[in-house]
Amino acid sequence: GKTGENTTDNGETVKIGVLHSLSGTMAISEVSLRDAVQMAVDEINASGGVLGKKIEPVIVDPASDWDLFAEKAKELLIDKKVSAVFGCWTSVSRKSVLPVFEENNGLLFYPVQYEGEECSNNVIYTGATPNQQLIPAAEYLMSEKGGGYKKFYLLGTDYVFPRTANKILKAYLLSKGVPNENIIEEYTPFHHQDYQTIVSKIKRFAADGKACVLSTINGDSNVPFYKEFANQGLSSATCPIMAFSVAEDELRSMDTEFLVGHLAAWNYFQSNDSPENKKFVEAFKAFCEKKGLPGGSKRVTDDPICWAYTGVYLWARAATKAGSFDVNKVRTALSGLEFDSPDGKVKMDVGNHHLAKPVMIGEIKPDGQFDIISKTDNLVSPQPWSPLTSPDKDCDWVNHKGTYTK
Amino acid sequence: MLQVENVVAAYGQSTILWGTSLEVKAGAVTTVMGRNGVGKTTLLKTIMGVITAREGKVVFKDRDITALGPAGKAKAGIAYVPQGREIIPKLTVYENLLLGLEAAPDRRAGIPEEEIYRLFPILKDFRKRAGGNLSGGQQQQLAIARALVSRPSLLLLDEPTEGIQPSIAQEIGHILQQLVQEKGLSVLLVEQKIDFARQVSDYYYFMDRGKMINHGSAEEMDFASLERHIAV
Amino acid sequence: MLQVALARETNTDALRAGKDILYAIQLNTTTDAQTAKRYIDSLAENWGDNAPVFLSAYAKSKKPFADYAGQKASSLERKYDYLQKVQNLFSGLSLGSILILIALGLSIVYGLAGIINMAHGEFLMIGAYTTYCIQTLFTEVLKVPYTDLLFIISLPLSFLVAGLLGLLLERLVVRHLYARPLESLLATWGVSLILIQTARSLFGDLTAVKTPAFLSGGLAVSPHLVLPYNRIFIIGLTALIVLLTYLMLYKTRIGLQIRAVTQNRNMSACLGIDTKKVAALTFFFGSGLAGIAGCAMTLIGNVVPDMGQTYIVDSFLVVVTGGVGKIVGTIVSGLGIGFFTKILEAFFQAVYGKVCILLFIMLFMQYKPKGLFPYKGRLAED
Amino acid sequence: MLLSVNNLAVSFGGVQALSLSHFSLQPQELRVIIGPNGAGKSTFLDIICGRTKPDTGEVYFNDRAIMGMTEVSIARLGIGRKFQQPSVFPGLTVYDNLLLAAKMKKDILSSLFFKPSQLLKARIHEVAEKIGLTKVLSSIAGALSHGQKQWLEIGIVVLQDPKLLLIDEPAAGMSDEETYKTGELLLELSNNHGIIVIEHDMKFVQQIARERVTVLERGKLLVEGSFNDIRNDQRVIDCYLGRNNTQLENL
Amino acid sequence: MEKKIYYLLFIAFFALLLPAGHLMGWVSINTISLWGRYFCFAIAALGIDLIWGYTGILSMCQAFFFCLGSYGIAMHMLLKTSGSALPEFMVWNKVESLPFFWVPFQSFGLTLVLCLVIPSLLAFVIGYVLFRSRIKGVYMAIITQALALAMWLLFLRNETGLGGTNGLTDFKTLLGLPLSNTYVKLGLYLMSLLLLCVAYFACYQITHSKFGKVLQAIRDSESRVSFTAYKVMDYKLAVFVVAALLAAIGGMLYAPQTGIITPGRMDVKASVEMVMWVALGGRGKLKGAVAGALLVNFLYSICTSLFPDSWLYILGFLFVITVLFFDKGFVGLMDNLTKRKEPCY
Ligand SMILES: Nc1ncnc2c1ncn2[C@@H]1O[C@H](COP(=O)(O)OP(=O)(O)OP(=O)(O)O)[C@@H](O)[C@H]1O
Ligand SMILES: Nc1ncnc2c1ncn2[C@@H]1O[C@H](COP(=O)(O)OP(=O)(O)OP(=O)(O)O)[C@@H](O)[C@H]1O
Ligand SMILES: NC(N)=O
Ligand SMILES: [Mg+2]
Ligand SMILES: [Mg+2]
Repeated sequence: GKTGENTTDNGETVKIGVLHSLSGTMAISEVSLRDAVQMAVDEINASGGVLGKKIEPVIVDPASDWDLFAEKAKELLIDKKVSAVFGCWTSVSRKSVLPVFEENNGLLFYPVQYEGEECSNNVIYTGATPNQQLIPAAEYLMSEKGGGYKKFYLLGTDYVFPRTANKILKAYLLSKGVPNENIIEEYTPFHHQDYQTIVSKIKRFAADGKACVLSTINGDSNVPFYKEFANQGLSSATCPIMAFSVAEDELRSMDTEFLVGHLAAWNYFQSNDSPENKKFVEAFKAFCEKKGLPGGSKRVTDDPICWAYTGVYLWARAATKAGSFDVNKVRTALSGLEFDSPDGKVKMDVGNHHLAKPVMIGEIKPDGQFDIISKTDNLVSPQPWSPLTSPDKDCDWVNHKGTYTK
Repeated sequence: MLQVENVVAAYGQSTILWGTSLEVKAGAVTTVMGRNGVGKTTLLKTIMGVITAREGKVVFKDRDITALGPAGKAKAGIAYVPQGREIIPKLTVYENLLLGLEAAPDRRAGIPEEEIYRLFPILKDFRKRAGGNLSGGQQQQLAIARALVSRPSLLLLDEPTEGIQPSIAQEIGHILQQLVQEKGLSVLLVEQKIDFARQVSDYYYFMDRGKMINHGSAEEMDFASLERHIAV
Repeated sequence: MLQVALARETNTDALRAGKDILYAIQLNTTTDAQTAKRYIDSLAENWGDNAPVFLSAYAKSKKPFADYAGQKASSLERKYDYLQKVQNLFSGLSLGSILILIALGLSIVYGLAGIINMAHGEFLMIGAYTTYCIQTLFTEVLKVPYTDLLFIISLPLSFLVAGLLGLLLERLVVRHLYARPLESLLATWGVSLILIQTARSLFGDLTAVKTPAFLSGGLAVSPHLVLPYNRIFIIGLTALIVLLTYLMLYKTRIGLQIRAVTQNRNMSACLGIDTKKVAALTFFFGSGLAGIAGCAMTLIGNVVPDMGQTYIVDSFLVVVTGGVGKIVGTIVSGLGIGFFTKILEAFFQAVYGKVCILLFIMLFMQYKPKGLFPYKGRLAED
Repeated sequence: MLLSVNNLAVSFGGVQALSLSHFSLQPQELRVIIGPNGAGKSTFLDIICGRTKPDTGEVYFNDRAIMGMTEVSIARLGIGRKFQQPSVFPGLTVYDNLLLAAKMKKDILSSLFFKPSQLLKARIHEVAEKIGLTKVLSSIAGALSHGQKQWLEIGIVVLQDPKLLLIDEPAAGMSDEETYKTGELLLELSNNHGIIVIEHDMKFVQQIARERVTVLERGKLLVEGSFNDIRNDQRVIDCYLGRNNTQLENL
Repeated sequence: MEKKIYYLLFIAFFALLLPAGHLMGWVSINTISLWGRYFCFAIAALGIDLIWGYTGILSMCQAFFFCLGSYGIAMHMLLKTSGSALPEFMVWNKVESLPFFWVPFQSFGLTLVLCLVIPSLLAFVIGYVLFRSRIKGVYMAIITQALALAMWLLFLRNETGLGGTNGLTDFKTLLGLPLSNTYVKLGLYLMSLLLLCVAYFACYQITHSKFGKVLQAIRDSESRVSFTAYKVMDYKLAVFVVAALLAAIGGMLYAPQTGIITPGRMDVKASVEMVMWVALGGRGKLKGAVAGALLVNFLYSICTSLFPDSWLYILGFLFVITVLFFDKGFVGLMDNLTKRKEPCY
């Protein structure tokens, strides 16, 4: 394809693409990310834009249809000639647009935690890698402070993130001496609603009080799962659930009574009470209210929202630093870039296009917020290839050409 | 009782009735005859409101009911026994009869069971069977019985003896005469079998291609010439 | 010390867990054979969560009555298995009730228009959102502290709101399509798109309804078998609704009218039935039932714009397996599918269980191509 | 023997709809079956053509047992059926209705590469002429009046050219004149086909009943005999014809 | 005569004007590929029209057959892309050796054969089972829908070795030609157009033969067809297989042009949508099927970009209004507009 100069600057504005599902099954999660991107854009434009140009977001709706993701990506890159794209939530959608970005040398900012094992020159991963979320969580549960759990029920929605996440978790647990029979892996399809059988299996598994659940259940399956869990008489005291895909936005209007005490691992929580975060949260609420978005001032921020928002700033900083919107130049400028995100200072990795950030564990409170019960002091460096499952591989675009064998 | 004035009716683009007029006298049996496909059934459907007339008027008991729907017409006292019976197939025979009450002037009077079962004894035995499982003739009997349950003042009959055994056909003839004489019922009959028509009719209309081509009272009718006319 | 603590403990769960440990310690420390047997019995009788573990650990030792402990341990396991079966049956019953609740309205509406109402699931969604709105209205606008009464009043209100919207759909769209039943499938599909998007722009993302206190938790038949109240409630609700529907359809005049109109509109009109009214009423009722189902569903799941799609294929299957237009069929097949699904799920993972069910139904249709309770004889023919 | 039937019985919901110990038909015979409503006449035809499965009994067509065969196989052996309620292809034109019915190879490949011969076209027009539908050949069959559909279905069966025609109430909904024409047509066909006709129109029965008439009642054979025997049989009069029947008097 | 002009216009526009426009730089290659994909849908829609529009069998699992074709060709492309190594997703899933059913897809010839044979065979078996027990009407619709659901669930599982939810993606070459090359894309587009025309012509022949009339007769009255000595089952089975085949052909052209195939293409909604194209275009008319598939997909594409927040309303209302007021679909509407209104009397 034609590379390099697929950026336009027709005078006043610079275009970016926003590729989040606004309808279909993923809209539930992705609409908030569109809002976060829009807010960042508005802020940047209000403070004068980038390189003297206003950002013009081109919003399309890939409608949770994976093929449409690819189609829309082509449209944004080829027809709309956008300088960067902010989008995707599920790994499926990212995988489906990946060839398009590579073929057309586009730049995708991907804001959600994911399974790793990927190292594209055309994606900037602002979400967590497994070592920034999964491993610390498991470590915590096995620690004395976390309860010293010995049996693990790995329950997930059946798609690539949970599958890979559990593969890595299992490798980790085995390496820590957890016997194989103390680990159960199970998957349910998207939208699974009936957790009666599974919860009764968990109940039996957890009868001796040493078991916990590591949940990679995504989206609307969570509510029926937690409700059934509580109703069959299980609780965070007998068997805590550590969730990797439940954040404040999902908790916002869940009936939190069932959830109190259960855990989640993320890199950001709204309850993080730094001044910059408070400002961010206020700004987001005000933005939603002003734009008349559903939920208005009751909206909350969470990890993916924070990274979607941060992504836009990272891109703007990099473009400013590079003095150009050219993809190659922006990419180079992104390497090692530091930024004061709502989560505090974060830093782009020099070589692997991922973000170094803190890891936190939170406990669900009755108001749908998290009590941060554990937080790393330093930024955790991203490891796209988990040393547990791919010890020989690593990703580096500065000294190597992407994935290489150590 | 009923006046049909220059009615035009059509199915989609094909017009079937081209300004048909007819009058049904109170307390008499008026019969419409004509070859297959000339529009007899269409005429009855138009009167009943199943098809809306594009032009013309239908007047019933001095009231213009052209625009009234079928349900309204039924409530006004017109009962219809369509060609093809139109039994509600999955309802039992009894339930089918109960439906006759919908348009009855006084629902509480209930179904005149004795009268009905005297006329059509088979319906009594088959009360609990699904209407759709009856034999063709039994269904026809049920359709007539259902119409009678609603105690109409005008009865529209579309080839009522079709598929009915001769003894019952004759019986139906008697009943019609009886109802007309005793209760002042008016009947508009569509019939192709001259024998039956002659047994019951007081007045005749002959129809061809959507128009009445001839009419007259029973006495005036020259059947021999008409038969020739209808035959073509 | 443990004994002292236990004497003061009132929470039965904790008490049992404590006794569990106490007996285990005593069992392992005792040297006397008879005492050991006594503790083994106590352990088994108390049946704490860890009892089987302790017992089988003891069984592996060379101590007196080790075999006996082994027997007790496996008998506990057997009891556990038995309870698990009961739990499975209950799950099946619960899933079956949900399916019936959704399928019932679908079946009635299907009978009327002769079409698959693709928007039926969306009325379920409307019922759920009604419940959510009522909760929000009372707790956040009127600032009434949340009471269980709210949920109870939202049952009839969900029925009403979903029913009225169903009525509107009938009046605006379906009414024009009675002569072309297949097309109404398409129109209702369009309507379902519109309804989902409307819900999305009104309410945004997922929301959930607070479960009333009297329905949270469960009935502890035994410490190892808890039957959630919300599911018991749904089972009861379904039974009630089925009964009322049956009475309405088969014992009242309006029921007779509905059945007549569903089978032959034109003739019903000629008999003096106001078919417009009856059709509207049928739609009202069918959609209303979906609304109630939606309200009930808030007890077990969340409220999302496309929640209607989750169960819709399954409930179509229930309608079809039961034989279109047959209430008994809907009930029997709903329960059947519920039970089978849960029984299979106990052996396979959820998905394979479901695939098995679907293939099983296909095979079943080989023997009963018109469902469990087909109409017999001539009237069944095309 | 074209058709012979032994001990045929079927009941619906406890009611014996048919219980026929014996029935047979010669190759070129036209047999009329009459009987009260619900006597089991249509059920009898339904069984022969494979639409209804009997509880017991055998049916032999050209000495071949046909019970248990599918409708298609029976139709392919040469049995054609006209139903009491007209059954045509409502979505096709009258011409296509007739074309599909015409006797020819009916497997998929032949259908795909079928070209109507002049002979066949002529035959279709000939039949259309006979059934009085020449003018409406190109209209959609669903839009025909009741009587016209009756005619069309007769045309379909005729063009099928089966060895045995089962005709259920052909004269229903036809005028006397047309009924007469139908009769003539059936008589002509009986020169080289076996035919069973069910009818309630006595004038029509008289016209076509050259040989024997069978009377069924409550599923059983009541009498069999010539038209005049039947006409004057007291049992038949009691259960079927009715006394002092004015319509029958002018026969 | 007048009719022929429309066909010519259609072909001239898509076979000449659009590619020429691209070469002149007015039409982006993305647009070309987009239309290429719509043509694939149109081919599948022709099959649906045969089975539903003409024969009256509402099959709600056509998207499954479509995906069978897609997956077949995608497996081949993926194997060619990964060369001697295992496809990437297998590595993630810890699959050590190539599953046996992947092996034949290393050869292009075999792939072509399998892509056509597997869907036909499956359609034959499914059809045989369903038609044998005389399942029809809604029963048919729901059972096929359930079947599609079951297959979808299976394809979603990672254990089945087909990439799970992610499906198959990141193909690089087909027959040694780089898929990212503009001319290869153009070639695929023209190929789709050609096959659409061939499929249209074939369907035209089928529906205008006596075979087609038997199909319509089956739609009207199955029992009458039986009594007229046609084996209804054979005909239904034949048309079901043909429809599956058309869907699979569409699918085979789809995967290389889209660059991804996932189970999302074969969920319950996907099949209903396919039926919807035919309904909106005008069922029982081949032109309708093609027009419906092209138009609806075109609208879907542009509306999701132009009106990301409200396109569902637009499409939803379009469905409802088309159904309510133009019962013969777009084609019926066009006919009404172009034809003079016949006088009523
Ligand atoms: N649904 C319809 N659509 C279009 N045309 C129709 C329809 N029904 C009937 N026709 C046409 O209308 C004409 C009159 O039909 P109608 O049924 O009124 O005739 P009829 O006089 O009752 O005949 P018959 O004695 O055979 O019952 C016929 O030529 C028929 O082809
Ligand atoms: N599926 C069924 N269920 C119950 N009863 C049935 C069924 N089918 C037929 N019957 C009964 O069997 C008897 C025979 O019916 P059949 O249709 O053969 O009568 P017929 O002689 O053709 O009468 P007609 O002259 O009225 O057409 C009737 O009493 C009918 O009600
Ligand atoms: N990457 C995820 N969460 O799908
Ligand atoms: Mg008529
Ligand atoms: Mg009969």
